[in-house]
Amino acid sequence: MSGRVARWLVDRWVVGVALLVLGYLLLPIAVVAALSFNQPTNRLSYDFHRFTLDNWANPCATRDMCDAVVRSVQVGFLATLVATVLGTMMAYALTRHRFRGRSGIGLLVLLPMATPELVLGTSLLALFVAAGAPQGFWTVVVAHVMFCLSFVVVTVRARLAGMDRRLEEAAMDLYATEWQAFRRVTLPLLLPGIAAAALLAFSLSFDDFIVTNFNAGTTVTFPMYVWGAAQRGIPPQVNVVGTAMFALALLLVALTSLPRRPSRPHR
Amino acid sequence: GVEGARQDPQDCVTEDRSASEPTLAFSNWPQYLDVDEDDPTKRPTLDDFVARTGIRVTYTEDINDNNEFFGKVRQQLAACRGIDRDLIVLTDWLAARMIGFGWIQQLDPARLPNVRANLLPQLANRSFDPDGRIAVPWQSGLAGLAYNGRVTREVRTVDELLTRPDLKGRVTLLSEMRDTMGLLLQSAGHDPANFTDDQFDAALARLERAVAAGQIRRFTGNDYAPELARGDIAACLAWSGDAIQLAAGDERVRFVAPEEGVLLFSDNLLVPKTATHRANAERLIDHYYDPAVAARLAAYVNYICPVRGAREEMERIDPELAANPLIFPDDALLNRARVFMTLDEEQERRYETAFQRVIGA
Amino acid sequence: MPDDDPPGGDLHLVDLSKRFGRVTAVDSVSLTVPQGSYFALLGASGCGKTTTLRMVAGLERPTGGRVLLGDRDLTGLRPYRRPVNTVFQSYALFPHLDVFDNVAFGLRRRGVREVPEQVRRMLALVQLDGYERRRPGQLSGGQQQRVALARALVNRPRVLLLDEPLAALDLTLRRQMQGELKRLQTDLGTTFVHVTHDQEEAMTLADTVAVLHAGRVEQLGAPADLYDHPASAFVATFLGQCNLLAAEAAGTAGDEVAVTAYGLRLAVPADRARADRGAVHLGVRPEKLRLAGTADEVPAGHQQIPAVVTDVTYLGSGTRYLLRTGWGGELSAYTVNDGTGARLPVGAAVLAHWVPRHAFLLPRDPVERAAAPAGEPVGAPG
Amino acid sequence: MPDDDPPGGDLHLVDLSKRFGRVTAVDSVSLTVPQGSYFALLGASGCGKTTTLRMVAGLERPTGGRVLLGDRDLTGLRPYRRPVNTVFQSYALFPHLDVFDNVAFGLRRRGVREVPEQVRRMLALVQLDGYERRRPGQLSGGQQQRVALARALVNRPRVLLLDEPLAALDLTLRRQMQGELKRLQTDLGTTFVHVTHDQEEAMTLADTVAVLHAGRVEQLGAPADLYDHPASAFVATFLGQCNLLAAEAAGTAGDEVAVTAYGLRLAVPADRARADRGAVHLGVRPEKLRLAGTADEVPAGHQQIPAVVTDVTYLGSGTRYLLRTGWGGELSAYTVNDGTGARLPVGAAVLAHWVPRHAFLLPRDPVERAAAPAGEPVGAPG
Amino acid sequence: MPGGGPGRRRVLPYLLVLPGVAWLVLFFGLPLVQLAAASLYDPTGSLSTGYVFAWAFGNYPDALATYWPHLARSFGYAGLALLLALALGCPLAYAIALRAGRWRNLLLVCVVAPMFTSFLVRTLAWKTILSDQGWLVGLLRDVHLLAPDGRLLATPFAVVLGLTYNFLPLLVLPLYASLERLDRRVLEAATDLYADPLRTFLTVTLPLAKPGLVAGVLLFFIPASGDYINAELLGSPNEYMVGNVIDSAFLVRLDHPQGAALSFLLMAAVLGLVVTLLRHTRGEGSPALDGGAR
Ligand SMILES: Nc1ncnc2c1ncn2[C@@H]1O[C@H](COP(=O)(O)OP(=O)(O)OP(=O)(O)O)[C@@H](O)[C@H]1O
Ligand SMILES: Nc1ncnc2c1ncn2[C@@H]1O[C@H](COP(=O)(O)OP(=O)(O)OP(=O)(O)O)[C@@H](O)[C@H]1O
Ligand SMILES: [Mg+2]
Ligand SMILES: [Mg+2]
Repeated sequence: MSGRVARWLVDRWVVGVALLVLGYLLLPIAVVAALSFNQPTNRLSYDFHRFTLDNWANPCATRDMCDAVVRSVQVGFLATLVATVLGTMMAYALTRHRFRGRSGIGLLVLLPMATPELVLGTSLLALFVAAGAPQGFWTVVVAHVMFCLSFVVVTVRARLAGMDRRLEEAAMDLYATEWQAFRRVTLPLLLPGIAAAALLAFSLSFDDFIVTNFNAGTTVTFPMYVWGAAQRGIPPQVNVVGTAMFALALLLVALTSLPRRPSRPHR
Repeated sequence: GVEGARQDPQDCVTEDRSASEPTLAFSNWPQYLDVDEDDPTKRPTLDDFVARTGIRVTYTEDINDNNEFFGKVRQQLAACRGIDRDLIVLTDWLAARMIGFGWIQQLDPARLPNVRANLLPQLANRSFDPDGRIAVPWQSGLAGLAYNGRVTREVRTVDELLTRPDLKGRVTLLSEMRDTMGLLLQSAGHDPANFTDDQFDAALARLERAVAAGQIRRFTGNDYAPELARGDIAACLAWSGDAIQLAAGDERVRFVAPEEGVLLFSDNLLVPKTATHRANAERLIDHYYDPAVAARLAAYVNYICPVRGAREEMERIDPELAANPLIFPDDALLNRARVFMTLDEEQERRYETAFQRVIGA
Repeated sequence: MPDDDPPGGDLHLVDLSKRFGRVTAVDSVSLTVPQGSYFALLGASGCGKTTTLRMVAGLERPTGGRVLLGDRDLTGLRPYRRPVNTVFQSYALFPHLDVFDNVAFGLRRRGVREVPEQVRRMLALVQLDGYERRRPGQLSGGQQQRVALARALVNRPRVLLLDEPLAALDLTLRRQMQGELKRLQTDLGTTFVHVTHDQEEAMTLADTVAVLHAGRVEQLGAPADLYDHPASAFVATFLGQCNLLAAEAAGTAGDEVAVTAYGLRLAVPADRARADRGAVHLGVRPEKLRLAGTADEVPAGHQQIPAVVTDVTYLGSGTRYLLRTGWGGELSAYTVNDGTGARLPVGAAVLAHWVPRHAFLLPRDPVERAAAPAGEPVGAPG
Repeated sequence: MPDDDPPGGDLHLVDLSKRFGRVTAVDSVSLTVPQGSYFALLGASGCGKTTTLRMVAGLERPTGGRVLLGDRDLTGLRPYRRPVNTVFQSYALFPHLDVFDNVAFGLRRRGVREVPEQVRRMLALVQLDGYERRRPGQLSGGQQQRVALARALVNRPRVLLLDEPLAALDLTLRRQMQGELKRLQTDLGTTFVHVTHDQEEAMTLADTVAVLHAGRVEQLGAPADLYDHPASAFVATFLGQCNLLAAEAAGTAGDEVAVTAYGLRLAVPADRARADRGAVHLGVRPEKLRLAGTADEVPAGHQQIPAVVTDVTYLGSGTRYLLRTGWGGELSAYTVNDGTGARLPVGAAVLAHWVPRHAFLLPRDPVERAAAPAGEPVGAPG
Repeated sequence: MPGGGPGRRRVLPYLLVLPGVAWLVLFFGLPLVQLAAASLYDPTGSLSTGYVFAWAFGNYPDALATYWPHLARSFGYAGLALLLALALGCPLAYAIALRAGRWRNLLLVCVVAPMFTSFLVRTLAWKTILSDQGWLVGLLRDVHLLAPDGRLLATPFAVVLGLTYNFLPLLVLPLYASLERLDRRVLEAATDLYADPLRTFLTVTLPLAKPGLVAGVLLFFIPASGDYINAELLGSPNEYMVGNVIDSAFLVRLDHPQGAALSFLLMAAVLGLVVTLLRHTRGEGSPALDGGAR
């Protein structure tokens, strides 16, 4: 019996390693989840003291926090949408077309990632101030789109590169215009890549502090709230939100993907 | 190039619309305002103010760090653009810098009777605001030592932090240059309110040796607190308000005001030049200088209350806190306390650059 | 959209060429496919068949030359503007769509009504009813190819390009699909251009066959012409097996050409000679070669070569013999297993003989350039 | 690694089954492939050939049953531990490697020396010298398939699995590769399991052929046995074309079985009958069917059916006739174009006749389940 | 792309890239030009007196002379973290793309969802986990992997670990996206040709997933090398990276010319590495610069 288990593991050592890595990724979340049930001794302690459900009972106990969460979700949503659409378009053009300035644009897309966030934040702020644009929700969205764009382009491009072009040819042979071929064939096949990019964009946006902080005016996003709160100890409700967001994402995906068709065929 | 950030008061005049708009945008540090223990969505003293004056207050806890906040608003203020805030709370040195830049409005003493009456004398006549017309202390605090009695024996002096072998790698200092250097200067017998370059350099050299020797684990902001509570840090430089909170959780965590002296700082209420509700702000400031209101606030935030008469009020709310010298310091302690010297821009850059180099950046 | 197009017309390829870097895949091919005809492009692997087709479909930009449909120049047109559909050699099915949606794809793009009916009918035709909801990944190779076929056919294009559409099908199904293709082509009057390397398929289906060799058209004509009277050694060997003897022709005498091969004097009717002087190939197809035990059995007027049986292969409907001639050459003979005549054993000495009319003469380059060396059997009887 | 393995042995499939969800692709197949033999798996598209092969290669986990090589149970073994190589139906070439590195892949994994020599030799064999540095994307379909072949063969495995390895090749090349495969197999003594839907290929190459139908083995035997004496209507029609007449058998009388079909009384030798009573199929292959203009021309002792020529197809080496019988059935006859006998015109009334020994009897299910309806010609002469 | 080009086709790519490029030029390019100017200001300027544009190229060598150790450390730590992330991320992406079956999406979200829990909260959670008093350090001390007074926090180890942790999803996602579309038949062919899973992975899977791998490496390495929060929270002053210096130059020391110069030095170094990397992978469909356009 144990021999079989051992063999199974040897056969699937990748899966084993992957699970360990996943554990590594989720370990802090476990801590956060545990702390969400914590009744802290005082406002400065992050350590587990006593179990309580109060934090979950009143997740919005701390004024502003839930506003901040809602605002972050809104920003994340908008920024993801815009960045994913623009980024996918760019990635498509960059992979499927040859045109002047292509490699220049390819480089331009990489640059924001190579720029320290602080620099992005302050220099963008300078622009907004010079243009007289009031900082707030929309400047945050603009900033987020800007830095998410690069991530989307790189991710989508990676999937597009090397995608079987014969399929697009077949589509065009079957009367699909370039747009229809994209819409009906490329896009569905690209979807996992786009979804990955969107997920990435959303989480980057949702988690961004530095760029946001400079361009938010008096708008407070969730990370800004957390940074502020952390100065004087993290309220357990922050852990509740963190845990809840995580659980919500899992739940959504579980609901949408479980009743689907069985595993992919071999061909 | 860019022009200087200093504003000429004549160039940037903002009309006060308080009369027509009963609103006020108030930005403060997190957990720097009392919250109802039973209903955390209520802020009793602020709610009282709203009820009493009818002024709608938009209260935002979006100031986490003086430097960061300065970076966030400096371009707007230099360009005489609004920052959507009528009242902000900043630490002395930053208040001084902003006042120096001409970014802060003068207040009308006539509209601040409580302030005139109740401001602690030690906090009047500060160098950056000799007339007390521009920056009103919100809370004050002391920078001193703290240690966790669970993991180390008593620590009494800054010197021990820098040299005691059993503390090696378990000491943190503050990344706020004035606090760390001020305490170091005091421990060397100098006056942080009045020191020379040589004295500063000598103190810094001592710090550098300690860093090089691995004695110092990190330079921190407020985040030393959980680590101290946990015992990862055995001893550190700390702020008095935190220490009270920590002691409430574990009484073996102690705050020490070293014999050589402690550093007194204040966070000040300021009305930015571009704020449009100065009069409303003045009413709020005056509200918090009512001793009864101040006592309720102090009971929550546990910093030094700058309001005379609040102690008496506090005795009614919580006699134990009223007796706490870290909230209502006695004269002996206050006499040991110094405010760090106001630096001009040149000095500030020199000291800050030297200090940052030592702390790693 | 094809429905708005002027009616088709003949498909003309004019000087069509394609180079990939230094590789010339198609080398100035000119040919005309009459409207409504069934045209086959036959050629060895890598000779440029797929590339030619792709240029007609608009999937490859020609390096030179033009593609015309009737009077209309298609050369610069985008694929979806061409009234042309393709069955791809590699299927190129949409992996994210099921069988039904794959087949419906073209119809939907054109906004055709009655999509389900047409798709169902087409799937029934390729014997895939019941597979509507499977994804390509869940089909066998042959099933995938049938989906590809259905996907193109359902659009009833002016010109249908088929790139080895039946290669992955078993013979039964291939036969059946061949019948269906032919029927559809006749019914619809659509021009079919069918790429294949299977000369039997080409000959069964096509009105006209073009034999491609190294990017050029080697011969073009009706199947029987190509088989009976090939223009080159390549065509002779590529279309079915052929015995080619290196020979020297001495010119026409009367209505015969006299040739000498390996010391044997032989004659070929003049109307079956594409060369009558110098180095030639004398060709006889294996099924035209009969085997006799003794000289008595050889009918008068037949030409003959003595040989020894070296190999016998039973092929079900027939038997293939390999023979070794006196000069060390190899000949191939094929007899049908019609129940008459016993099988000859390996080692038997025989006389291979044929009617002079069944031989033909081809010019022979002094330096051989045919696909296979002369004197060796290549290809098989259809 | 294969080199450390104990020597091969016969390959046994024991009750091997594979279900995909509700689809049973392979249904408890048991067969033995003798060591060193050339074995062909023949079957229609979708009958489970590829799936069977994949289970032998270890790429698919059987739902039931076992795979043994000699005494060794391979069932649970990972593919790279099996001394088995595969030529994939879809080529599955490594797109990121050039031709040389594709072929060298297996050798390098095993740390073999002299990689370049072996690869070069193999590439020469499949006529791809000079293509070493091309990527798969720059090759034609047939060229890709040859690379796949070379990539597997170069490893000289104990068992080589070939999944329609020649399907994309033109006839000339296919012949040649068939020859090479057979030679290699004989030289190396490797067991070859060759999946194909081309029964001529199976019959040419294989020592033993297994006919698969709907996931089950329908018949297994030497090619000639299968062709001459099929066990079922399916095998009869799948291996070459066959005329099947629905008939009633009345039992054995002497060494003959008397049958009645459409009012005609016919006889079949008893040793050629797999059923002698009740509903049967009488089978005659097209090439065994001869056509006579008048009854005088029919030799004595032949069986005969009157019919009319409805279609004539010229196939190069032969001619195929479609005939309509009096009762509306269709017959197919094939004559070789050996130069004797004129071609019959469409509409000619003929007598189709055959030697009784050339017919055979098969049991017939009251409800037909053969792939094609009886009385219709299916398949083609090999 | 097949087919001929009427005008519409030639403008199409430009139409497609236009919005994105405009966005980048406006909200990134323009500020960047401003920043470039700032890096050439006369360094003796100050906030109150203003800065004079002076072509002060000297800012660059000055900044480099003082802070090269920080730059080196940035690349050192980011490089180490990258190696670690590759070792962890490759199996993870592989397992999710090819082994997870119907669990795929769920696992994918498990990789990304930690980012929904704020960065700071997670890093603070790491502080709890790595605490000198925590079970992990206790365990390591017990098994003598760590000296009795040894610690994990405030060491380079903690910084690299934090960097790895925080940016790992950025590496995994594109890698996953490109592994997911791999043709499994090709992988099967490799196992059939005696490549065990590891060899298959190294010789076939990884080269075929190269576009994703390159993208992942970029997405990971670029932000990691500019990061300063991990060093600040998990490290000690001896671990500070160039990001910390830039932070301090802009926010604390108010030395904007130096901050800008350091930013450009960082960007230049990162881009130099990136271009080298892409050069190496070009011709095999590297996604970032050359695209897959064949
Ligand atoms: N993209 C390419 N780059 C370089 N050479 C190519 C490319 N595509 C095809 N070729 C070469 O062009 C020649 C013709 O290829 P093509 O695909 O047209 O052959 P084919 O006649 O269809 O062969 P098959 O019957 O094997 O499919 C071949 O030698 C092939 O190697
Ligand atoms: N992954 C799968 N999921 C569901 N059904 C499958 C799957 N793979 C194969 N099948 C089905 O199993 C049957 C056998 O498939 P297989 O590929 O073995 O056929 P084959 O004999 O190789 O056919 P061909 O000659 O067309 O390649 C087919 O009906 C096919 O549709
Ligand atoms: Mg081809
Ligand atoms: Mg198959």
